[in-house]
Amino acid sequence: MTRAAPPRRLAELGLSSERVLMKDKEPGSFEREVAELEERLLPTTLEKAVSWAQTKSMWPDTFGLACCAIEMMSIVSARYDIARFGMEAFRASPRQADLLIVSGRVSHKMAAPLRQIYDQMLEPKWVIAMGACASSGGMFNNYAVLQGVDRIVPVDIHVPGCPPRPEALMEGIVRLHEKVRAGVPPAYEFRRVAT
Amino acid sequence: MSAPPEQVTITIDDRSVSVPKGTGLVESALQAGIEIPVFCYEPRLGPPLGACRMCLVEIEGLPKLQAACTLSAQDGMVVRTSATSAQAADGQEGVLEFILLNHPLDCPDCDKGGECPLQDLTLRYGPGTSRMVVQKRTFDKPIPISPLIALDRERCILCYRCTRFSEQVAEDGQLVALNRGASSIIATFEDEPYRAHFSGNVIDLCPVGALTSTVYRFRARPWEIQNVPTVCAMCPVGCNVWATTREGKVARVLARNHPEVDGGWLCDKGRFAHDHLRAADRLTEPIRRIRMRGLVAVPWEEALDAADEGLRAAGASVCVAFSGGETVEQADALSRLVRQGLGADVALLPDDPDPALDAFRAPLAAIRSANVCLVVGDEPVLERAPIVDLWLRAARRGGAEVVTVGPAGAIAAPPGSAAAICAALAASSPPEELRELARDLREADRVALVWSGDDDTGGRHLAGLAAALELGEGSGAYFLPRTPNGRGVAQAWRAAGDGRGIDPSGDEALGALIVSGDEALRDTRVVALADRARFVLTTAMFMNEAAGQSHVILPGTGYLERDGTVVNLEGRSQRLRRTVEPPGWDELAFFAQLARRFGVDVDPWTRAGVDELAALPARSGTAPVVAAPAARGPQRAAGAGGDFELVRYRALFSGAAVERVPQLAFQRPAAEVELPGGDASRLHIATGERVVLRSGEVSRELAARVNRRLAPGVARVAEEHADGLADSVRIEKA
Amino acid sequence: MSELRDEIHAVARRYPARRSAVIPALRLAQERYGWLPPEAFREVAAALDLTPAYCKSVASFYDMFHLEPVGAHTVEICTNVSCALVGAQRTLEAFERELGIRAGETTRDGAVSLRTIECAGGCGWGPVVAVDHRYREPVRPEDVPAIVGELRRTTGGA
Amino acid sequence: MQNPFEGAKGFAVTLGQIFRKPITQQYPEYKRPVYPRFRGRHRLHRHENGLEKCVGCSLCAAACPSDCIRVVAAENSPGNRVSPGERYARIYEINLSRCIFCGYCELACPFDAITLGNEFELSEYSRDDLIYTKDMLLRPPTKTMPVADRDLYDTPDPVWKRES
Repeated sequence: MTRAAPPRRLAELGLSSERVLMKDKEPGSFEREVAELEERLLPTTLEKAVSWAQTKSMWPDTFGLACCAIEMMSIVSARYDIARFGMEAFRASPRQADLLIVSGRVSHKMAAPLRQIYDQMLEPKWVIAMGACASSGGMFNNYAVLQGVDRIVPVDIHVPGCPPRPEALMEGIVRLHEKVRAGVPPAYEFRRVAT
Repeated sequence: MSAPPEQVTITIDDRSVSVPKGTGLVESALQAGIEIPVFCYEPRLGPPLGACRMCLVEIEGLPKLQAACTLSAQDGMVVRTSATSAQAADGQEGVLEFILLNHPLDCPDCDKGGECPLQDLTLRYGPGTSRMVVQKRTFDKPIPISPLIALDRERCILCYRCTRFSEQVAEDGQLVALNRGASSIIATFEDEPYRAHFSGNVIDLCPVGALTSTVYRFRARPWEIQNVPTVCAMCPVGCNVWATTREGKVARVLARNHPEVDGGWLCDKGRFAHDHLRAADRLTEPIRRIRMRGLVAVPWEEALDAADEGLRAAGASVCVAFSGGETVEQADALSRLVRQGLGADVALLPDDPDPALDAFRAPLAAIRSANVCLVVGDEPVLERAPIVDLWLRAARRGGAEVVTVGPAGAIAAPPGSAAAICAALAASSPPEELRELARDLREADRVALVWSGDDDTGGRHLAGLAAALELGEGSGAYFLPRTPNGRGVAQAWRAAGDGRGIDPSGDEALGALIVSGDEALRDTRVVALADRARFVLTTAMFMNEAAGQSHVILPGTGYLERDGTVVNLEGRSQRLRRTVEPPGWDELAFFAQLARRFGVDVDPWTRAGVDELAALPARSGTAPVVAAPAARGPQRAAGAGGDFELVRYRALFSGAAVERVPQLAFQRPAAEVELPGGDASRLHIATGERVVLRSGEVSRELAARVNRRLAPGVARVAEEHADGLADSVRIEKA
Repeated sequence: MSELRDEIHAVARRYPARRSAVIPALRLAQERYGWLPPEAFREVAAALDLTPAYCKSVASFYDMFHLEPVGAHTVEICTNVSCALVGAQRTLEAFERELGIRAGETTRDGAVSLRTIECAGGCGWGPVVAVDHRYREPVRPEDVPAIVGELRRTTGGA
Repeated sequence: MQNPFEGAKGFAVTLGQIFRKPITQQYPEYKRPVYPRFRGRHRLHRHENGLEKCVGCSLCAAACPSDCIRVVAAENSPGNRVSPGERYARIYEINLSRCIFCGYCELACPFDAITLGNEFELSEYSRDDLIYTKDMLLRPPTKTMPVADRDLYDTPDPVWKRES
């Protein structure tokens, strides 16, 4: 069965992050990374079904670190309610979690436990770096804070903001679902941990 | 020393402080911990001017506000600055309002933003808002008064610091204030560029954004840079500088006042030539000559193995050609590799100043307080060590008698006769034209002797003369070496083993030649040696045909990329700090690893603990016995039939670095020959006419320039325009 | 032109420092050129071993040194307080009508240049007008045609 | 024994909720309008004649608490005039992964060249995509957010928002 020509741009696959939607600019760094996985981007119907199912019940791991955790807690409240996406239970143990939302600044002392919890999660697993501090150390550019979670765990989605609104986090979750449905493998498969 | 100066006590803002008599009010306030704001007051420019009126203070007994900068402390004076006197505060606010009247609202555009004294003082002393409603006066801007400096007359607050520098410090008189009163403007003559060796200092002096550097234009803001204290290693003076870096690249070089070495001034080469680090044709990775494929870029490890193998094959027949720009640590690593590792003993040292001169070592600032200054040698001091020329001018302004004896000196002397002059002056009965100078030298209690020429034995002749004159503590003798760290390299070579580096003049094949630095590549002797050497290892910043013949070429580092110490012409060892990362390994790391392969342990890290403002080591050694008077230089026939004695000088603005900075192109020596006034009129040659210089079969056509200070029968040309010409040439109109 | 250099040398000998001889040297140059073109500055600077920029800074300070070409004759009208009170403005307007130029300009044929100056020192005698540096007091508007006619006759200009 | 009616009052409140409309906002479909002065994605503005307002003075970089703005200025030449005056920003980058959206850059800007818009849906798949270059900041955002009606709120819009 010959596959149709792979799609030229990720936007055609339904991913709609701000940078991906800028079609007139040259492909962003994520598109270049994914470019090598061309053959994987056209999922067969079975792969489509599996990835669809995966997005329907991603259970996040409770990993609230700092002020972003307060915003993360509010997405399970009645007003925003991510149960609608099938994520109604914040599992305490990594064994039963699929998604790790790192929300808040990660100090160097907390980096080891974070990595351990990530390793204990079962594949397929995804990571959302919520907030400026998780994505890049934010304004805490100092000796105590890890300058970006992607130094110790491969990150799928970076949600900017300090703290990002609950809707912004949900937008991140929606982008993650689009990515999974498009067949893009989780980060640990094509991204070594950023040195 | 005279008795300690009499102390006077004055009270400033109800704080009494005792200062030596005669110190200015601004300094005494500073000593009392009070800041009196100034714009035009700059002690290094000479007497205070009192142009900007920013330093207004109230003095008891004087009805009106006084300019503190022009007053000196008197006993029992009671001074109130704007902190305690409403009248003074009101006066300062008014002065700032007048200054800001026509000042453009340029702060976001202006390069000085963030480091502008006008911004700071207006914040602390100025009016909150502006009452100016009328249209501000405008000029067209920016006016490039030279490819290096951009002038903005709207921002100028007429503090005259730049014109005072040009007229009273550098004495080139090219930057002047035209017109009168409120319509005064700063300008050069017609539209000629500000062509002088020290033009860059006006940028540092300007308290506003009127004079800004075109090299640094819009490159960075003060909160985006790091300033690294280091030393400029482009000439033997070793001025202390701040290297400003942004994002891993050198953005500008600023003066870092060392009162004994540079007095806070920099020459334009040291200030603006840093951009050669960014040149496009810079070597970034090692290159190796492979038999079939010519020159190929190779990783560092492979270059290390190639060098190891090449040197091992050469055995003991190895020669090292230093360029004098290396740090002491680099020279030490290379010397110990060659002398202890390979057992060879041959080196080409560009400078080998005689240690005898250390008995008369003195800081450069001692020149300013000398009574008589003697300059001998063929090369102009301005081109060889520019800051020394500033010190000599400061001495002349201080009333000293500065006498140049040489082809272009006040007392004419044929080229190459510097040693003979020293001997003659040291003798008991000097020849007729030197008798009066010799008497002044003996009677003066503080003397400065400067040897500015290529002859390495100059140190000994100068030391002989200094011994004959029994120079005391306040005097000093300075030999101007040709290269920035010639002394340090020679000391490192000699410390690595015994036996002096000899010049391998023989023509038998040479096992290996190590050429260190771009300057060595330009030396004709080194190129000749390279032809005879089986293996040539070169470190160079830029690729040129000379480097092309070598087997392994390593990318060299600029002085801003090195960590180490350099020894300047006074013998002061100063610290070079690394401001930006070199493209690859630096020479010290490479030669340390290479030396370890030959069993010599070299520490690749510099351990020098020299502090910020390095001090001059004490005098050492005894003066040599007075050298026998050398025969006077052969009395060359004065330019009888139109043939002249050719004097070459190495222009300051020459060399690989200056050629790669486009803004400095206008300062490079013009293709011209300087002719003495008498001979020029005799041959009917006027300034600007084309003349042909002929010696043997080589002939060159240059423009003529009449220089009335040249001795008869002498023609002077910059070295880069006179290659191939012999020492005596015949000059005719083209 | 070398006599200018010799004249300047002669003048310079009377002064202790060469900088003090700049103003007389500039006056000699102005008499020779009529005004001070760049070559004048270069010659004065060469003769006194200074820089042309320095000489121009001195010349541009003083009102009497002309940095632009001026007419063969100069008419300078004092418009300071005392002369203004006795009608210097009307005299100026009379000159402007007569010569057909405004103050600060030179007639097209380069014959006469008209200029207003500050106090000329003849405050007691009505509007002071310096014609070729010779004072004429008082100059009423009606005397103007005579003066202009006399100037035109001497140069035979338009 | 506790008075049984106490518990009933509590349950009454709970049971009462059944008949109320749920307050859940179906996020992706319904996006709640943001307040007009919400600080979201930055925008660089242009004058009417198309010249950029930003002159590259980098005061915003100085004001930024997390140093996430990089400005490299250059000189306008007659041939290539990008902004009024002598200076323009050759490189203007904001690293949104470090930005805390405090709005200090908007306050510091002397020319009202940069303002914070209302869009906050900026999640990206890779950290480098969060570095917004000048042309990304100059163009209008691709995904726009509904904004609450301005005159519902008495505090007037700051002047730099109205004109830019």
